[in-house]
Order: sequence, then C-alpha cells, then structure tokens
Amino acid sequence: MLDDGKKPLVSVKDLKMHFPIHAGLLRRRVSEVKAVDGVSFDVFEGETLGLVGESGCGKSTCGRAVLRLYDITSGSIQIDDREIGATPQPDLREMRPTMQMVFQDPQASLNPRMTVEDIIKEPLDEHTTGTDAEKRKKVSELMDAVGLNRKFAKRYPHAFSGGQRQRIGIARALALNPKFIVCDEPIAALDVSIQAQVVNLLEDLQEQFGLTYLFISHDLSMVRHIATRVAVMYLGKIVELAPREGLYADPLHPYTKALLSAVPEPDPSLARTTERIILKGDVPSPSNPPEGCNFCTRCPSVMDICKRVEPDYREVQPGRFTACHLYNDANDTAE
Amino acid sequence: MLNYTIRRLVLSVPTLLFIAFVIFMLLELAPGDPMASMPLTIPPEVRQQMREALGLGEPWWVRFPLWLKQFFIVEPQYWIDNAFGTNFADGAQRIISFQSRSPVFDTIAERMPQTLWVVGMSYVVGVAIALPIGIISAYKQYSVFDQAGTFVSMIGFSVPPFFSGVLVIVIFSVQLGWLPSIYDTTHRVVDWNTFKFQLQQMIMPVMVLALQTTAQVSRYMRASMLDNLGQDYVRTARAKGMSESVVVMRHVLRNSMIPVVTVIALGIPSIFGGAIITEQVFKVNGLGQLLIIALQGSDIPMVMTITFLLAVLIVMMNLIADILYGVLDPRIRYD
Amino acid sequence: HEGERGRDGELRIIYWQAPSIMNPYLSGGTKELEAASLVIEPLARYDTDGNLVAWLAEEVPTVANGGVSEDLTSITWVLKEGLLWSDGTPVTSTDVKFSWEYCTAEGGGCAQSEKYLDVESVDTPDDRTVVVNFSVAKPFPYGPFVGAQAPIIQAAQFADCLGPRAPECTEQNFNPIGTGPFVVTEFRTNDVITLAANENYREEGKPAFATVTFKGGGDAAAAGRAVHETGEYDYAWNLQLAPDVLSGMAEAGLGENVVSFGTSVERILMNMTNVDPALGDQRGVIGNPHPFLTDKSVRQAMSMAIDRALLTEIGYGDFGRLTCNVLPAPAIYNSDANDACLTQDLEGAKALLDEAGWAVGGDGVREKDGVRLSVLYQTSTNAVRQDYQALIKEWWEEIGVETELRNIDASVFFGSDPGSPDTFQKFFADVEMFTNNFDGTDPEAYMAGWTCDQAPQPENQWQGNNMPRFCSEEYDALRAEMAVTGDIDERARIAKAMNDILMQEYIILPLTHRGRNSAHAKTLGGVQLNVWDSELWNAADWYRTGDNR
Amino acid sequence: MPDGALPVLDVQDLKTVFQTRGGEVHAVNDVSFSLKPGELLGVVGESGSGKSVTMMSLLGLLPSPPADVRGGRVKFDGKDLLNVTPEQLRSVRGGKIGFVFQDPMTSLNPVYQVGFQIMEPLRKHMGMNKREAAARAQELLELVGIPDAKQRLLDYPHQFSGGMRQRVMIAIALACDPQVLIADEPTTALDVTIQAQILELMKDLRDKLGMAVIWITHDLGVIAGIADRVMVMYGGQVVEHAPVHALFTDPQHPYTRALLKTIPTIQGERAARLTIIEGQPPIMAGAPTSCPFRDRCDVAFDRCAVENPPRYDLGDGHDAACFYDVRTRGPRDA
Amino acid sequence: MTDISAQVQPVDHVDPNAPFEPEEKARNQWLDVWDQFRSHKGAMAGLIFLIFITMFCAFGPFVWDVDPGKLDIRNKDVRPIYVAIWDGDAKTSWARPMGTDHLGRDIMANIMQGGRISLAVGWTAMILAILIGTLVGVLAGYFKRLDWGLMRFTDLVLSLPLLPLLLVMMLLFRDPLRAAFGPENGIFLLIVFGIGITSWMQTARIVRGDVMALKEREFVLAARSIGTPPRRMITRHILPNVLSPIMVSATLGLATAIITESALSFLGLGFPSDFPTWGKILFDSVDRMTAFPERVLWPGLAISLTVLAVNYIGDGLRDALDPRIRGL
Ligand SMILES: Nc1ncnc2c1ncn2[C@@H]1O[C@H](COP(=O)(O)OP(=O)(O)OP(=O)(O)O)[C@@H](O)[C@H]1O
Ligand SMILES: Nc1ncnc2c1ncn2[C@@H]1O[C@H](COP(=O)(O)OP(=O)(O)OP(=O)(O)O)[C@@H](O)[C@H]1O
Ligand SMILES: [Mg+2]
Ligand SMILES: [Mg+2]
Ligand code: NI
Repeated sequence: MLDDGKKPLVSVKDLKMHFPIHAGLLRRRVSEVKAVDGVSFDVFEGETLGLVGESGCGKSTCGRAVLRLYDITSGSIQIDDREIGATPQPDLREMRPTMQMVFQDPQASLNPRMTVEDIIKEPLDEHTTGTDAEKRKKVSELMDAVGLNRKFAKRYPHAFSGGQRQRIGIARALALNPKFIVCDEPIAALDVSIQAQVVNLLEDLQEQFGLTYLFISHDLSMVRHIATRVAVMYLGKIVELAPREGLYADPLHPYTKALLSAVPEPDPSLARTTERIILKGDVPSPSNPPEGCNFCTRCPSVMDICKRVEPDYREVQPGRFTACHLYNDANDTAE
Repeated sequence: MLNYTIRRLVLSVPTLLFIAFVIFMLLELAPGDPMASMPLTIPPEVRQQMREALGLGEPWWVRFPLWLKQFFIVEPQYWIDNAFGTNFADGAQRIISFQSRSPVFDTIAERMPQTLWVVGMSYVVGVAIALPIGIISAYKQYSVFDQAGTFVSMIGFSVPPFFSGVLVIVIFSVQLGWLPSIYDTTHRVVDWNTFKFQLQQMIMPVMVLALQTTAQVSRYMRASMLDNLGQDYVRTARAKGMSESVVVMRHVLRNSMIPVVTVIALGIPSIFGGAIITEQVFKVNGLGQLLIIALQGSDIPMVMTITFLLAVLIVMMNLIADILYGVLDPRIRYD
Repeated sequence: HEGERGRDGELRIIYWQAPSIMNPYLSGGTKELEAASLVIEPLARYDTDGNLVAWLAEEVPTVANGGVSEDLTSITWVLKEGLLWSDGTPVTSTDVKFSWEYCTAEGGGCAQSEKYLDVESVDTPDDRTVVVNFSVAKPFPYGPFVGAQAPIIQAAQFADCLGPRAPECTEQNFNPIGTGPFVVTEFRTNDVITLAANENYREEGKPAFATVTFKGGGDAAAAGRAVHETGEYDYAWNLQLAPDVLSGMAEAGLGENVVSFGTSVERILMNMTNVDPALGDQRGVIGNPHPFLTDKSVRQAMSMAIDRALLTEIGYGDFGRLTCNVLPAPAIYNSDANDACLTQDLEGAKALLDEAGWAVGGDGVREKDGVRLSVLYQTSTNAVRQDYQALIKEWWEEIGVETELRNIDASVFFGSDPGSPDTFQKFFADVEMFTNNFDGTDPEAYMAGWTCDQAPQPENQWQGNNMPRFCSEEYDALRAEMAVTGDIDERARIAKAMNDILMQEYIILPLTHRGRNSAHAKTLGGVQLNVWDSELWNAADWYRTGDNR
Repeated sequence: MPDGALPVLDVQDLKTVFQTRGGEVHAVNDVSFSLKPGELLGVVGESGSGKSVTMMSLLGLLPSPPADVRGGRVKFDGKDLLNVTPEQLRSVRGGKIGFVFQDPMTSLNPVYQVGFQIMEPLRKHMGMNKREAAARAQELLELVGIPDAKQRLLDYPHQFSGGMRQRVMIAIALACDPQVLIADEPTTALDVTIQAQILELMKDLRDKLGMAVIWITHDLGVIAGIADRVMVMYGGQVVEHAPVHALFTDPQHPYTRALLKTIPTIQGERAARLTIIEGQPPIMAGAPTSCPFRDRCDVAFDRCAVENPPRYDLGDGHDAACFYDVRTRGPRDA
Repeated sequence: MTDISAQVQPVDHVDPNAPFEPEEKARNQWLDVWDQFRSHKGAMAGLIFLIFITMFCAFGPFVWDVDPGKLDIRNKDVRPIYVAIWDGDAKTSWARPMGTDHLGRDIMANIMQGGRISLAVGWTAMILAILIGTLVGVLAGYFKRLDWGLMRFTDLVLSLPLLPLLLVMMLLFRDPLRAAFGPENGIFLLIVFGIGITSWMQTARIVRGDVMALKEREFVLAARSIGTPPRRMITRHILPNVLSPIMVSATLGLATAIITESALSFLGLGFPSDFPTWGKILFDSVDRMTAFPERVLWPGLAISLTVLAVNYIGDGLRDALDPRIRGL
C-alpha cells in the first residue's frame, strides 16, 4: 500500500448491492440490477477518496451502501474497526454518529417543512442528551462553522440558494462530529461559482475537524482538486484506483483515459487541439452487464479476451489498482 | 402484463373468500329477520316454520359453505347448462332469495339494464362533464370559471340526493310536467320515440347522480392538469410550434388522465352500491334498490350475493386501475 | 261502462312497497297478497263491509243452508259452473284440495298454514264439490279457501312444487295460472309486474282493462305524487302520509283519496315485566315485575295524559278515527265502556299520581321510594310514529313521567330474531307502540293473543303475541269460553268483555283506529276500497271514466 | 465563420419582467445581440442570470402571467417576433427556430412514442403525411447518431438513456431544418463522456446543415470547445460579448475574470484553493440603476452604485459593460 | 395529483441576505401561518362563516332559548316572518321568526340544535376517518410488509355494507354505550363511529400512495442516515408532507359525514326522533317542500355552506401550512 503508516478508517471488501427485479406469477426474483458488483477499497484516516464515474454506474449506491443505508447483498464493510456489513438497522443507530452523508441534491435532501434549525438539530435530538438551549447553541455553532448566518435558523430550506442549502446539509452531517462523511455529488446540483464555495468549505472542515471523506462526483476537475486518491467506477465496478497525480497524469484504464479526455477545457486553443477519445454507444444496463469486461462494448482498445474473461482488479503499480486485461498480459494469457 | 394480471387474480381469490366470510358473519350477527315484513297476523309457529323452510334452522357453518358451493359451483354450472344445453347442475339448488324464492342471479341480471342505463350513464355523464370542467378550471386557474366550478361542484357534492331528487321531480314532473317522475323499467327502446322517452325518464336520475361524480372527478382532474401544465414537456411542445389546443388536449391531457383514470375506475364500485337513495327516489329499481330492499327484508342470500359481487367489483377495479395505469403510462410495466 | 273486454287500455297501479312474489302461500306480505289477488282467487271473500260473499263458489255455505254440518266439523263448498283457468283448462275440486295440500306440505314454510289449522281432510266427491273436514268443531269454518290469503292454485301447475321444492318453482311462483281477471305477462321481483286481461275470465266484458302495470318501490309520497300530481298512475296503495301532505297533494286535482276502516289500531303497550339491562338474561322474564308500570294508577295516568283527538288529527286526519278499544271493529264487537279515554285529562292524571304517592321530584320527574317514573318508549322508524312519540313524550313529561324515545328500523323491530334485543316481541323497553289488526272479521285468534301463555319468554324463544306479558285468570277464562261458543252475539259479548279488561287495566292504550287510505285517479271508476280483503278485490270491475287518458 | 453576412436573428433591447407576489422581477434587462448564419454563439453566466428567460422570451415561450415581455425587438426573417400573430409565431417555433431544453429527462412527453414526438413538428410545419414524416424522423435519428433508428422510433422516452434522450431532443429541434437552433444547457444533465459525444455531434451538424446556433451553458469549458462568439450574462444583462479567443485570453469584465478563475481544470497547475466569487447574486427587483455586479466586484467605484454601465465597444466585436478598463487599470470614460 | 396549490409557487430563492430586517427574532411560526391564511380570501370567508354558524349553533340557544323539542300545536305551520312581505295573509309571528314545523316546534331552535349535532357528527366522524385513514395509509405505505394486508383490509371494509354493519354495531354496543354515556351520547357515539369507520378508505389509499413516493425522497434517506427511528421518521418527515392530501380528504370527509348522517335518516337508522340534525330536518321536510320551502331551504343551505366553508378553509390552510407557499 501507498502509505503503510496510515490505517484505513473505512475498509470495504467485495461490496455487492443488487436490487432485485421481481417478476412472474409468484413474484419470483427473476433478475437483479447489479448496481454495485464487487467493490473493494480503503479510505484512510484524514484523506479524501474521490469516486468518479458516469451517471448510473453505481456511485451513489456504493456510497449509501457503505453507510448501510441499504441492506447490502454481500461483502464486508469496516468502519472504525467495526464490521457493519451485516448489522441489522436498529443496531446501526449507535454507529450513525461516526458516519454521515451529504446528499446529491440539496433541495431534495432537506425536508421542506422543517426549519433549518430543526433540520440541523434532528441528529442532536436523536443521539445526544441535553437541554433544548444547549442544542440550539450547538446548532448556531454549526451554522457558523459552515458559514450560514445564524439569523436564518428559523427559515425553511426553500428560502435559501443552492449553495446555502448544501451548507445546511453539511451542517447536519457535521452535527454529531462524525469521523467519516460520504459526500454524494455535493456540488453536482450547484452553480459553478457556488461549487467552489462548497468545495472550499469541505476542505476547511476537513482541516479543522480531521474528517475523512468519500467524495463522489462526476466532475473530474473538481475531484482532482479535492481528492487525495481517486477511484473510477464503471458499471458497478471500480476499474481504476490511484493517487490523484498518477491518475490524471497517466491514466491506465482505457475508460479513465476516455473520461479524462472528454472533460472540456476552458481554454479555446487547448480545447480545439486536444485529441478527444469519443466513446461510441451507451452504457450497458446494469441488470444485464456484458460478459467479460464490463467496458468491452465501448472500449477503443478492446481485445478478444475482454469479451470473455472478466479482468481482475489488482495492483499494477505501487498504490495503483486497475482492472484491465491490458495490464494483465503477463499472468492471464494462460487462461 | 398478462402474468401480472394472472398473479393478481390468483392472489385475490383468498382475499375474496375472506371478504365473503366476513360479510356472511356480519349478516349473521345483524339483528334483522326475514319474517319482519310479514304481517303481524301470521302466528309465531307459522313464522317459525317459514323460517325453517328458508334454511335458517341450520347453523352458519353449514350455510356458509353451502353458499360458497352454490356461488362458485352451482351457479356457473347453470350458466354453462344454459349456454350449451348441458346438464352439469343436475337440479342442484341455486342461490335462492328469501323474499322472491327465485334465483338471486336471475334477479340481479334483470336489474342490470336499468342500473347500467341510469347509474352507469350517470357516471359516464358525470365524468364527461367533469373532465372539461377540470381541464378548463386548471387551464384558467383562478378565473371566474374556475371559482364558479369549485363553488358549484362543492354545492352539488353537499346536497343529499333525497332532497335534490325530489326537488327536480317537483319542478320538472309536477310543476312543468315535462318528465316522468317514475322510471319505467320495462320500457324497451325500439325506435326514435321510445328512445326519446328513455332519455326523458333517465335525465333526472342521471343528472342527480352525475352531480356527485362531477364534483369529485373535476377536482381530481383540475389538480392533475395543474401538475402537468407546469411540466417541461409542455414547454417542449410549445417550442415545437404546436397550437395551444394540441398542447393541452394532446400532451397535457393524456398525462393528466393517468391518475384520473384510476380514480374513475376506483369509483365505479361505490357508484354501484351508492346509488341506493337516488334509485329509491326515482323508482329506478336497479341493484341499489334491490340491495336496500333485501337489506330491509333481511334477505340474506340476496344481500350476501350482491355485496360479494360488489367486493369482487372492488377488487377487480383495483386491478383494472393498476393495469390501466400501466397501459396509459408507458413508464410502468408490470412483468 | 259496459263493453268488450280490454276496451279501456292500460291500468297503472303503484305500490310503494314492491311485491316480491305472486304466491301468497310463500309470502304473507300484504303487497304480495294484493298483487296475487289480481290473478288467483279464493272460493269466497269479504266485501267492503266485511260480509262474506261467494267468489268461485256458488254460495257461502252456512249451517242454515246446510253447507256447514251441525256439529261444525265440516263445510261443503260447490264451485261455480264452468270455471276455467286462464290457460283454458277447467277448475275442479282437485285444484281446491291441492291448494290445501300445497300449504300444509311438510317443509314448504307456507305463510298461510294458520288458515288450514285443524283441517283433517279435504274430500272431493265430484269435480265441483269440496268438503273440508275439521278435527274439532269450528264455530267459524271460513278459514280455508276464503279471503285473499287462501286462494286456489292450479294443481297441474304446482304439482312438482310441494314442500321443500316450493322455492325452486320460480316460474310458477311468479306466474301462477289463475282464475282472476288478469294474467301475468312479466314479473320482475320487487319491481314491476305487467299483466294482461285473462281471456278465459268468467264474466263477459270484464276486465275493462287490457293490461295492468303494477309498479312497486319508492315511498308513499312518491306514489301519492304519481296519482295526485303528475297523473302518471291510476291507483296508489296505502298512502301513509301526514294528512296535510296528502290533502296538499289532492289539491292538484288529478286524484281522489279513499279510505276504509278495518281493525287496525295504533296502540301503546305497557310492559309488565322489568327489562332493566342489569338483569341480564332475566330481562323481561315474568317473575320480575316492572318497577312502576305494574302500578295501575301510573298506567292510567299515562293514558289520561294522551290527547287522542289531537294525535289522530295530526297523524291521520280523516284517515283515522278515535277509539278507546283495541277491538274497534266490526261494529258488533266495538265496546263503548271505555269512551272516557277520548278526553285528555292532564290534571286528573297528575292528581291520580299524587294520590298514588308518586311525588314530583326536583327535576320534575315523579318518584316514589327511589323509583323514578322514567320510561323508554320504543317504536319502529316511521314519520307518523315519530310525531306521535314527540307529542306523547311532551304530555307524559308534563305529568312527571320522564320519557326517552327510541326508534328502531322496522326490519329489526318487527323481526323475531331471538338474538336481537330490539324486537317488538322481546319488548326490552317500558312502552312500545305499533299497529296491529286481524284478518277477516273474527276476533277470536286476535283476542287470544293476550292470554298468559302467549307471553314471549326465553323458554318459547320470545314468541307469542302477549308482548306486555299481561296475565289475568279472568281474561284466560273468557278466552276459553269463546273457543267453544258458536253464537255470534254471545261471541261479541265475550270479545267486548275481553277488550274491556285490557282497556280498564290500561295494559294497552289504543291511540287511533287507523283507516286504510289509498288514492285513485279521477278517471278510474269502480274502486271500492276493501280493508277486509285485497284492495284490488274487484279490479275486474274497474273501468276508465271520462276521456282524460 | 462567415463574416459580414446579414444576421439571421437580431435582438435589440429585450426586456422581460416577472410579476410575482414579492413584486416584479426584472429577469432580462435590455439584452441585445445578433446572430449570423452558421455562427455558434455561446451564452454563459451563472444560474439565474437570465439566459433561459432571454431565449424563451424570443419565442414567447414564457407563461404569461407571470412573464411579461416589456420591450425590445426580435428581428427574424423580416419580422419582429414580439409583434406577430400567435399563428405566425407558432410557425417560427419548431419550424425556423429549433429549441433544445436543458433537462432531457423531463422535456419529452413520457406517454408518447419518440417517433410521434419527432413527427409532430414535421407534420405541422412541413405538411408531411405520416409516411413521409416517419421516414424523415428515422433519418433524423440516424443523423443524431442513434443506432437502429427505425426500431427506436417506436420506443418511449423512458426506454432511452439520458444522452439518447437529449439526442432525440436535438432531432426534434432539427426536424424542420431550422435557420437557428437554440440549445439551452443541452448537456448540463449529462456526464462528460456523453457530453463529449453531443458536442461532437453538434459541431458536425452545424457544419453539415449550416445553421446558426445559440448555445447556453455555464460551463466555460464547453464554450471554449465549441463557440465562435461568447456572450456573458449577469443579473439579466449582457456584461461582456466577445469572440471566443478574445474572451478567454483577454476578459474585460470583472465577472468574466472571476468566473475564469473559479473553475478547476484537469490540466495545468492544481490550485491549492479555489477562488470563489464572494457574495450573492443580485435580486432583480426593479429596473437596474446600478451595476448588478457591484457588490461582488473587486474593482467597483462609486459610480457603479449610481449608474448602470453601458456596453463599451472595445473593437474586434468585443464589448463589455464595465466602467473599469482593464487595459488602463482605471475608470473608463464614457 | 393532490397538491392542487403546489403550482402557485412564487419565485424561488428570495435572497436571504438582503431585504430582511437584521433582527430575525424567532417570529412565531403560527403567526406566519395566520398571515398567509388571511391572504386567502375564500378561506377567510369560509372561516368567518364557520365561526358564525358554530357560534349560532353553540350560543344561539342561550339567546334564543326556545326548547327545540317543545311542541306547540296551536302554532303549527307558522311561516317565517319574511313571508309576510309578499303574503300578508300568511300565518307569521315575531315569536317564531323562522316559523314552526307541523308539530309547532320552533324551526330556528331546531336548526340551532340540529347544527350542534350535525357539526359534532361531521367533525368527529371526519376526524375519526382521517385518523384511521392516515394511520392505515402511512403504515401501509411505509412498512412494506404491512402493505398487502392493510390494503386487503381496506378492500374488505370498502365492500362491507353500511346498513347491516350499523345494525350490528347497534346490537353490540348500544346498551353498553347507553349505560356509560347516557342515551343521547351513546347513540351519538355509535353513529359517529359507524360513519367514521366506514369512510376512511379513500384517505388511506391516497395517503399510502403519497407515502410510498415520499419514502423514496432523499430527505427521508437523509433522516435514516442520521439514525432516526421509524416512529419519528413518520411523525417528523412523512406526516407533515402528506398533509395536503389529508386536508383534501378532510374537507370532503366532513361533507360526507354530514350527508351520510342524513342518508342514515333516510334509511331509518339515524338519531331518535327527538334528536334533530340538519340532515334529518331536511329529510323530514322534503314531503312538505312545496308548501313550506323554508323548511328545506335553511337546513339545506346550512349543510351546503358549511361544506363549502370547510372546503375553502382547507384550501387556505393547506397553502398556509406549506412553507414554500408561505414564502417565509
Ligand atoms: N432502489 C433501487 N432499485 C432498483 N435499482 C436501483 C435502485 N437505486 C439505484 N438503482 C439502479 O442502480 C444503478 C446505479 O444507481 P446510482 O444511483 O448508484 O448511480 P450513480 O452512479 O449515483 O448515478 P448518478 O451520477 O446519476 O447519481 C442505476 O442503474 C439505478 O437504476
Ligand atoms: N416563472 C418565473 N417567475 C418569476 N421569476 C422567474 C420565473 N422564471 C424565471 N424567473 C427569474 O428569472 C431570472 C432568470 O432566470 P433564468 O431561468 O433565465 O436563469 P438561467 O440563467 O437560465 O439560469 P440556469 O443556469 O439556472 O438555467 C431568475 O432570477 C429567476 O428567478
Ligand atoms: Mg448518484
Ligand atoms: Mg436556464
Ligand atoms: Ni421560495
């Protein structure tokens, strides 16, 4: 591993989250959406792991599954040395303060009928004792911390701008002093000028409280900015995981390459000269992934083997993991 | 879809059996007595004999299975015999009404035409009036038309039919002498004149009943239209240069109808059972009147059979509403 | 109004209660009976004055003309010459005998088996002669085959419908072959019956109408409206409406109200047993006397407080008469010993209660020894009865009797479900009100209802007509005497005496002698309202007057 | 980029106001721009700056009330679109001007087949019969790169992925060979690989069909890759307007400069901290009497608070609405 | 589908910084609700009418202290006082401003007394129906494993005939209730209960559908991530958000309850005869409609206007309770 000194705060092994599809006369389970299909990664204490990928590839599901907002299909999740992969929901309650989530859509994730104060206070009500006044004070502090004016405590979410709403969501996540926060595309719904505010805030808070983030996004430039290491997902699987610099400078997996080349550059001269890898076709359905490598249907450098054998997810360079036959020739041709 | 339908049908059988049982026990517990309508001059011993002749001497655990057998086995056999001249039933006893001593199903079949003509037609008329009102109210929200529509429909909803019915009779039959006050169930439509008469005798009960339907359906329609008028695809349609009528009648209406159709379907059972008062006021003598007479006469087989058929209708309409939902909304597929 | 059969076209009759069947043997309901009387007929029936008239028989047999045996155990009927069923076959004595067999067959649940009580056998010496043999002496042998309740049905048609098979004969029950003026063309149960003139009807030129539409259902007001105000119907049956409503309708001028008085009396019954719910299954049992209604002065005071004239005027107007008897008709049975009840006497009632020691308590309710005069007053749900209740409550409260009203759905109240506490027979209330009457003109069975053994009790599944659970040896003795008395005047004396006991004990408080009122269009002629038999008894004689329709 | 040709679309002083419970919202204030045939005009600006409202005002697509197009001129095809009969306007919509909306997930009617929705404008504007329209619809789908076009005409929108739905929207907009295509953030909801596909497609189509395109976005990267000229909007106004190279190399308005700085890139130096534009977007109540960017501007003068800067022409088709002159680092004289 | 007013969303994003007074002291939330409610003209008119009719019925009898059950045969069929305007000969009396019925009972006193009962029946039955309907709907929508059973239960109740049900209830509960609450309250409870338990099904269905949709919303997931247990999840997050369909059902439910009560009179199962309700007065007067139109007019108007008022109040309340519309 890259930094052997650091210990993983979160350790996910072979996580699978399949949503069943029921059909037939007796509602038998006929098939399933393999939203997350065997994902393993570690998140080290104090780092930000970026998780990128196309829409629908299972990023949100993965993030939610890690926090056990879903009852997962299989796999192990260790947070803070506690295995929570199979813990029943009521028992998870006491774990909740350590792990929190910031949601994709700041509008949708705030109850429109609760005031900001109530929203931020809810976790306190659930997990802490103390008088109402104490809690209110804590709420005010949290609002300060995320840069929200205390005066707005009695307002409803709709009266805020997107960036402010996202701050409310962050304040709620911070309320219980979590160690680990899953940020599920916290900026996707925001305007560019506000995205920066939120990202800066997240960074500040990380510094201040020593937080660990799983930062989900499809904005590669933002991930480059915030993440220490980056995992790239495609169709329910991680295809590449590497430290930020290495990944952006020298992507290994063809999908990562295509993804990076597709990011528009805000510079007309560059933008028109870069050779883009334009992928053909659409993402296959997660309920019916192709045989072999999931990416084989769109891969520009597809080989025969890709269509038959699923590549292993392995460390190909120190600290760099990928799942691609291009980097497997030494071992797997024997197959 | 077919699978789904079959599955739902299969599942509804135990439900219906249970419902049948509950209804039976309810009637069993109810204090009515079929002898209550007999004159007091008939001495008690004779009453007792008559009661026994009706089978009321047997305990419920004999009579309930007997009813089940008659309903599910004997009656279908009779229909088959009737249709194909076979002889499955072989003289088995059908479900016989206590009051008329005739097969319950024959009576129900006899009542069907007027129920369909009046109650069915009123539903059709009610819906036919409600839809345009709902559409216009929503399209011109807060206009005078909209306000008046709300006002009239609420008034219509809140006037009991035993009053509105008599009121229209007093006006149109007694004062003006335009319309018959008593529905002629034996009337046959053969030519224009008889058709005209049929219209004349239907118009009052249909309108009184339709008022209630209109009030409710138009509210739903309005709400649903309002939901859809704000959708993005409406703007798309306008941007394509479609005229307002096409936008509203083709694009918005079809989407708005999806929930409304299910509401309409779910309302059908209650209209069949709920037309009791109106049928009584206009002497339509349809199923509602049959039910009320049977109830008043404690004609248990009749009540049992009609209520059970209504229960079947309710369950079927639930199913049909779901299926319609799927048919109208291509996003929903039952498989 | 003479002429060929069917000359007057359509006759439209409305009954606000719809007939469910055309066979009076399977349903004792008035509406069924009357509908059926258009089609099937008895050997003899009562006319508008309650006199027996021969119908299918040549004459009414009596002891005098030898038709009834001296020992009163058999009666011989002779059918009219040349009678035909509507299907053209001749009516014979076998048909008459069959009618008896049909009603008495085991498991048939015949509603009229009371009519054939004590019939031992029916002999048919020839095609036209029928001899009915009774097992006991019958001072009044006109039960079998007499009146709308016991018509003659065709043996050929009903042969397969005996006993338990009776209900399966839907076709027969809906469309009996008869001798009456009409035949059923279509029968819709609880809805409409259409009939056509009987081509084989025994009288030439009758009926005047070619078809009859007999509509059922709705309510009395609608039926009245249809005859009086819109003229859609020619005849409306039993318009139980408030008199002002009815006269208001009649002002429209299209119809005419007719009334006739039978034996119906609206009455209040006083419960002699205690029905306190706390008693559990001892409620209403004879051993538990009522805490205060057993005090005659209370009952009398309650009777005195009632203004029967006012009640009758409000509730029935011209269609009710004042009476102080539970047996007001026929005239020879009507006692005049109790006429004091006709005048309301609130002061007298109060004085009577004072005298009996019932002192007015703080809340205006009288009490004695901790017993409050508080009554639960129940009746069936019906607009006129509710008006009666309201008025009577007012009066009773004035004399210090607290009154709680309760009205119960008729199907429950008049039902005899032993599980229900609300039946009029169980009488789990202190006072109750309803109307009763008797068929025909002989009060014996009716008066027998108040003997001790007729009290509804748990042992007899609460059956019996003595709802007040009144018991008097004197009364029972009179009833026994009547059973063996043949002489009509003597019978009248006994009946009056029995009536007087009930009245003077204030067990039953008669309120109104109710007439039957129906309405017919002014263009309908020949209507003779008959309360002793079917209202449609002479429908064959009805005809159209004027040229309105 | 054909220069000198007559503009196909010429907008002058467009003004749109919304009537709301809280008072009027001046969403578009005196916006002017023109579009030459075959040109691709990029429109950028932060959320709520009035980009969509401007474009929808052109075609009268705003619901009225609350919207009220108060003034201005929209010259298209020799007519002023703000002063034509509804029927004429309808023939322009979808016929001569195509419109692609932001959200492909909701912009298609969920209950009609895609084919039907493409055929609708064809039958209305081109008077085609069903068969011709179907053939043309198939052609269009192929044009926007949907394989199996014939089959997919019969599919419903939910059976398409987001990228495909957006392509369907483009096909609808292109159906009647419009002279102008207005694309309102057509790729914002899509992810980058699909966005790249659409951008490629767009460039292709423009070259092939030679129509003028207005492309709204707030992603400067997209603009950089596709636009000929760029219009920057802020607070309902055009604050800067320039050829694409000039805008990126020589931004004149402080908002444009700030905007260029906020965006992280995947190439070049990784900034330790993102620059942000402090403050909140303006509330557009009442006609502007001052510079809308003033509160957030780092070079604001007193003058900015009392006067709304006009668009200063800086030559080479570049103009900016700011009193501060970057080149002289001082106030600009009128 | 149910949130009729969701369309009138005003501009979003009122800028939170600028226009508000600096001191944003906890302004009473209910004051805001009231302010918004006040701006709804129909709702205000409805409220005023409802207060008026409630006061009229509740306190009217103290002012107009005529016993509604008191019979006065000599003064029966008195016409309302206004009839004198066009018909000088009519039997009118200032002592009986709205006239008397055919037994001489004062109509005004009866309308007041009837209103008390009708309103009480309407409100209680409606509240009961809403409670049951919401409970069933929320449970079915929220807990997947209860869904099937509860929905079949709904079907079952839907298919039960009201009449025998009421008869059975009378049979089983009348005497215990009478003993516990006295004869009048006993029968009142029975009828209210009967109406209540037979009219919650529509509410349950609608609420269930909305809850199922809400359950998928992100803020519910967010609450789960906080560790909110199901009970509070429902009370805090689900219920407030299904308020508007419940409100619609409630307004319709009040009307249905009042009308069902009068239908029971029609079927002969309603209150005892000395227990007037609007529905019963209306029903009892239908036969004399032409001669005495006032007897149907007043109770009919009372029912209709009350229903209308409640409907408008419901509309206004729904807007007022929705912070998005309140525009706070
Ligand atoms: N509750 C669910 N039931 C069935 N399928 C689901 C469910 N939730 C998600 N999926 C499916 O799982 C797959 C992954 O969804 P997910 O939301 O994790 O994607 P994502 O990567 O977060 O996409 P986006 O960038 O759009 O947020 C999708 O195909 C989605 O349809
Ligand atoms: N229906 C409306 N009623 C009131 N104000 C409106 C309405 N529609 C838009 N606005 C206001 O008009 C302004 C401009 O909105 P517009 O949609 O044009 O922004 P935009 O630049 O397209 O933003 P985005 O990038 O988010 O699409 C905004 O301040 C918005 O609040
Ligand atoms: Mg996601
Ligand atoms: Mg926009
Ligand atoms: Ni808002």
